Amino acid sequence: MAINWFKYSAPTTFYGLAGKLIPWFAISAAVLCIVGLYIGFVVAPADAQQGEFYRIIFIHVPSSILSMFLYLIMAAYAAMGLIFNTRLSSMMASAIAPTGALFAFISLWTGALWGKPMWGAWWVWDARLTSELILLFLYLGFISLHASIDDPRRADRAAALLAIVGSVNVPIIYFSVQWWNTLHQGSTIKFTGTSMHIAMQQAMFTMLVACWLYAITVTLMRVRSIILERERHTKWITELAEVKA
Amino acid sequence: MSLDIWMRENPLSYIWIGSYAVAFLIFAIEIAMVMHKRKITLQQVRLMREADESEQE
Amino acid sequence: MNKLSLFSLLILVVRRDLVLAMRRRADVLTTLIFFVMVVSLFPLGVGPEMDMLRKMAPGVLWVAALLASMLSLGRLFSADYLDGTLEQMLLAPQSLSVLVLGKMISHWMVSGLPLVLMTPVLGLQFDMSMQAIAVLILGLLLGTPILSMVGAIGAALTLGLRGGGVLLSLLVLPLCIPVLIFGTGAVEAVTSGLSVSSHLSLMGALLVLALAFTPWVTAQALRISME
Amino acid sequence: MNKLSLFSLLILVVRRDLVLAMRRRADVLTTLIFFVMVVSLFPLGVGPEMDMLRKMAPGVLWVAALLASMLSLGRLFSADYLDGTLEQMLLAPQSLSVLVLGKMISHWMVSGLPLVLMTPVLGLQFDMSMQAIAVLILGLLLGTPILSMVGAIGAALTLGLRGGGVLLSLLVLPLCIPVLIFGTGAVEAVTSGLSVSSHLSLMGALLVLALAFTPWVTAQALRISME
Amino acid sequence: MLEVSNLACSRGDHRLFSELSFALHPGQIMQIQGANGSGKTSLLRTLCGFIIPDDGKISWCGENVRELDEAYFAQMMYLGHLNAIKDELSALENLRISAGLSGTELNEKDAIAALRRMGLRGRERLPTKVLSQGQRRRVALARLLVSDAKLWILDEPLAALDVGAVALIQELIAEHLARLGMVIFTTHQPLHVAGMEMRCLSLS
Amino acid sequence: MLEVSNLACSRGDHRLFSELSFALHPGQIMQIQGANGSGKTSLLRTLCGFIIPDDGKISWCGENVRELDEAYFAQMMYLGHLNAIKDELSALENLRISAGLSGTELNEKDAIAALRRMGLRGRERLPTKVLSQGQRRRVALARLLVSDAKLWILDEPLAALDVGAVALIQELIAEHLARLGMVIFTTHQPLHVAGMEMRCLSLS
Ligand code: HEM
Ligand SMILES: Nc1ncnc2c1ncn2[C@@H]1O[C@H](COP(=O)(O)OP(=O)(O)OP(=O)(O)O)[C@@H](O)[C@H]1O
Ligand SMILES: Nc1ncnc2c1ncn2[C@@H]1O[C@H](COP(=O)(O)OP(=O)(O)OP(=O)(O)O)[C@@H](O)[C@H]1O
Ligand SMILES: [Mg+2]
Ligand SMILES: [Mg+2]
Repeated sequence: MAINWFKYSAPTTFYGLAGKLIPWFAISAAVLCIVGLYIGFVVAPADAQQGEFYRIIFIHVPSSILSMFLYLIMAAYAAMGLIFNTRLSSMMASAIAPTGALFAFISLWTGALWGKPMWGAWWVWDARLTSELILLFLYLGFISLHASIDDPRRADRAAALLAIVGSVNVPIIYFSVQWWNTLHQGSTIKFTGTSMHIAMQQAMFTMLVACWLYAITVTLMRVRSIILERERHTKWITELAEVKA
Repeated sequence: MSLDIWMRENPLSYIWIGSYAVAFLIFAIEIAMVMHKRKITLQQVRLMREADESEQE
Repeated sequence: MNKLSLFSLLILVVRRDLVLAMRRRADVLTTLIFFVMVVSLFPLGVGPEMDMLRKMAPGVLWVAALLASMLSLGRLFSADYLDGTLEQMLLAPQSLSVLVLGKMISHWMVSGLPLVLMTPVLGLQFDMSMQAIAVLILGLLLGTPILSMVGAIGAALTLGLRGGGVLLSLLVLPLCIPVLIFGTGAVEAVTSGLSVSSHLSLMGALLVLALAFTPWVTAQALRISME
Repeated sequence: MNKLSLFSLLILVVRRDLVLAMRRRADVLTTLIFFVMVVSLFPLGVGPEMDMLRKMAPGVLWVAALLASMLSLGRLFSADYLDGTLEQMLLAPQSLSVLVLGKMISHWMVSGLPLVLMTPVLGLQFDMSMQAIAVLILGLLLGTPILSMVGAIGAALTLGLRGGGVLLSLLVLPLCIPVLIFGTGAVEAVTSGLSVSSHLSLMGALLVLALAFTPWVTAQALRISME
Repeated sequence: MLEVSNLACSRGDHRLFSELSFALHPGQIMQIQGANGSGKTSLLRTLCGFIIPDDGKISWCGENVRELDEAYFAQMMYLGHLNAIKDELSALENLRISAGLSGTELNEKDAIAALRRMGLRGRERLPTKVLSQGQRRRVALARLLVSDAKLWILDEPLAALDVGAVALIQELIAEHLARLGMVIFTTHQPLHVAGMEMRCLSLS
Repeated sequence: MLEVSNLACSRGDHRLFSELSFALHPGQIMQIQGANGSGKTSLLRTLCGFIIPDDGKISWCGENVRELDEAYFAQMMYLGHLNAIKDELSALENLRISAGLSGTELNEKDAIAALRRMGLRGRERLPTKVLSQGQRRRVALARLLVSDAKLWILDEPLAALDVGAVALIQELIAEHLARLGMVIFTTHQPLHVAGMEMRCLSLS
């Protein structure tokens, strides 16, 4: 019975809890975002070398960081789902994946826009950019595999195995790409924010937190839909207020 | 080429439109998709419930 | 029960294949992502020097498009073959060529068109000029349907053979070389300031030829394969 | 009726797969010919300048090898899956990992090894130096088994899915990028007079890692896919 | 109507049958019998034109079927070992599309009625992938209900069907014969059609 | 020996069966009955461990099969819808290799004897690709002759077999039961085993 409780009621309680938490996360994300953008665009001064262009940093860096962390979190949830057979963890993993992929995409997009004025090219095959691109591919692989399998349980387990293999590979990929690039050319592309202005740091940090909160909000919203969909046969779902309405 | 010139002259607009507008558009689309998904799922669940009820009768 | 006209039969087949593709959206995406990925592998293998990459770009993009449509060709008839639908199609009381043409069209819409739409972004990754990208896209627009149609012949011939995928590429790639040459030639012409119209009109002629003959040839190939 | 030891089981599986491959000699050849053909397409797409071709050569050869083994991976388990043999393998009273390892080994012998043997000829086509060719071959010898083994995981995960081939590449290619980088890196090191031992020893380490873990992971993936 | 004269067919090195002649007239039914491997499937596929016979002639209304081609196809229907249904489509979509491919437009109501008659009530809109072996066979057999072909060629139509479904198929065949249709089939299970003389052709 | 208690299984959204309990002892045979789609195949695949049940326990000699794993596999044999034979290999090679995979070495003489008993005399060395539907099924069933598994799990073993082959299978099953083996199977055709009480489990 104890196992049953663990297995079946975790999504039950989580569904309600998530519903209550979502507005709070959403509001704080919005507020922090406005504050961060205000500091970034109004308070922080222009950079000595890059002029105004550096202001892309406030969205670029948070999304880069998030795309990487979200992969790890996704893989961890997926592994939990695979090993302990907890359904909620697998659902969380598949809820995180699209958000992670979108952040990777934003990072690539903003980076490309930044590259144009800085390097005169939309894209260079720099180690960091390349590994971000590969990260996007890994996300897409996870999502595609999950989408191509119809049986949700098999999909969860297969995608989880892929995510684990991927996360073992991520460090290998990261170092190999870095090494690949430096072997060819010197560090023509090095941006070091050595003496960052304090307001810049504040803005970036605020935006980072805002992005975290946004990611949490969206993930929770998505996971609620997934719970609804997968558990639609259970009794508790049919007794939910929003279903009865 | 004209993009280059425009970019140099209006760096702030370039940043706003290029990065932030796109990023927020993506966020908005993602939120819209998630809400749409929830609506559809709820609809399906309701349909299923009604089907079950009519079966029992 | 009304009889169907040839045209509405064509529409039926195209619609059916598109619906099937939509049910399996992953298929469509994977071809596209394969394309993107193969293109991105080259810089990793060759090195990041922009000059060299820019020169390679049209070749790499065309070869990748060729490979991507080749791979997706394996699916053109094989699913229908395995579940017996193809048998039924051969027994259909209408022209088999029309059914085949329908399948070719939907195959192109699902696997060729997305590649064309993706090309500008990849072109930028290789630092190509806007003009070159435009010509590349035009070339791909004319060329990818040819790949789908010529490939269909190969797909029909290799039906049901194990290892069909590779065998298919083997049969079809040589036939597609002219397309590759004209396509990359057009881009090179524009980057060196020459006129591209001759390359593109040759490609157009190839397209018309393919439209006229490949459906019938493929239908014959299918009859042979089903014996 | 004697019980079989683990080692003789491994031999049995390898022998079986090799016999099957020999009965279907076309399969072996087609992988190889695909490799040759992709490599030969590049000069057509990129143009005939020898300097550039020489520089591109290791990258092109490696990418082509990657693609060729990726394509042949689709066949690794799919035939056994479709005819029900895989079901019986999962019910075998021995370690599934051993069976899987056997299949990986024979896959490499059938699809990896021929590529390696073919490389010198293609290297000469691109005017590579003897030294560079030697390093390229060494790299491929170490690298292609890794591709077979890592690819087997993807093959197991995509088992029975439609459009498996392209999906498989999507899953596996990113994971194989380090192999590509070290392999081409070694050749470039030798052409610029640096030592290659670090690249090759890293690749050796990857091979050992793959040997240790992938059979087990693949076995798990197969169990998941057969549910 | 369907006349076969002096037919000979071999697979590989092996002569399956030769000098086979028979005629099938409207309202008649014929069962092909024979042990495993005696060539039943090969005979049916020859009648469909998939296999080119070594010798002999198959004619439909007096004309050779190889010349008639599409006119012959319009009047016959073949159901083989394979079900010819798409896993991703629902039973309903499958039925409508396969009717379309054989040249007739089928509206949704008729299609649903046919599926219900085959015992698939409630599963019309499920993807056929999730159906069991027997249910998928029923979807394939539903095509018999919506086609106006005169000649039915059925290869082991009863495989995987339960008792209820077998009775249904017998009923369908009886109706078809009453409409002056023709049926030629193979099966290893007994099949009885009420009030009809069953002709048997034994291959050995 | 094989005990099933409170088993519940669902495919997709659909609960196939629940609270299913039975035990099978040496020398016993059980037929799973049920209409198309009632879950017979799913039950057999659950017994093999391919499908993880929603609830309940399957035990062999008192121990849960999920823990026994390979020790359980060594004592059982499953024959499903698919024949598990390779088109390119001959019947003989197929049989020897599948015996090898299930852990026993089979010499050529025994293998040929088994195939002959299955009525494949003269076809032992042909690639199975050229065999008919029923002949391929016979090659698959030949494995029953060369295995020493105690528990046979057979999913529609009679499909595509002619009368002679059905009689042979009945004989094989009778012999197996006499050796104190166990059999659990599904079929839509009648199967009679001489002098044995046939237990039936009906799914609905
Ligand atoms: C498409 C192009 C780009 C991509 C994919 C990309 C990717 C990334 C990634 C993944 C990070 C996080 C790295 C880490 O935390 O260690 C990052 C950080 C950063 N990127 Fe980019 N980037 C791109 C273009 C640019 C450009 C053009 C610049 C400026 C010239 C730039 C400046 C930075 C800075 C300043 C950071 C933060 C530094 C740090 O925290 O270490 N990026 N980028
Ligand atoms: N993966 C799946 N997803 C959803 N439903 C499924 C799945 N697999 C099977 N089913 C459903 O489960 C039911 C039982 O299928 P099963 O194959 O066990 O039936 P069966 O008793 O063997 O029938 P038959 O006699 O026709 O072979 C069917 O109604 C089928 O529609
Ligand atoms: N391509 C082929 N090459 C060689 N021999 C073949 C080929 N196809 C079939 N055969 C042989 O032809 C014979 C007849 O096969 P067919 O499938 O027609 O038998 P069947 O009567 O339908 O048997 P079943 O009842 O088992 O389905 C078999 O003995 C088979 O071995
Ligand atoms: Mg037959
Ligand atoms: Mg069944």
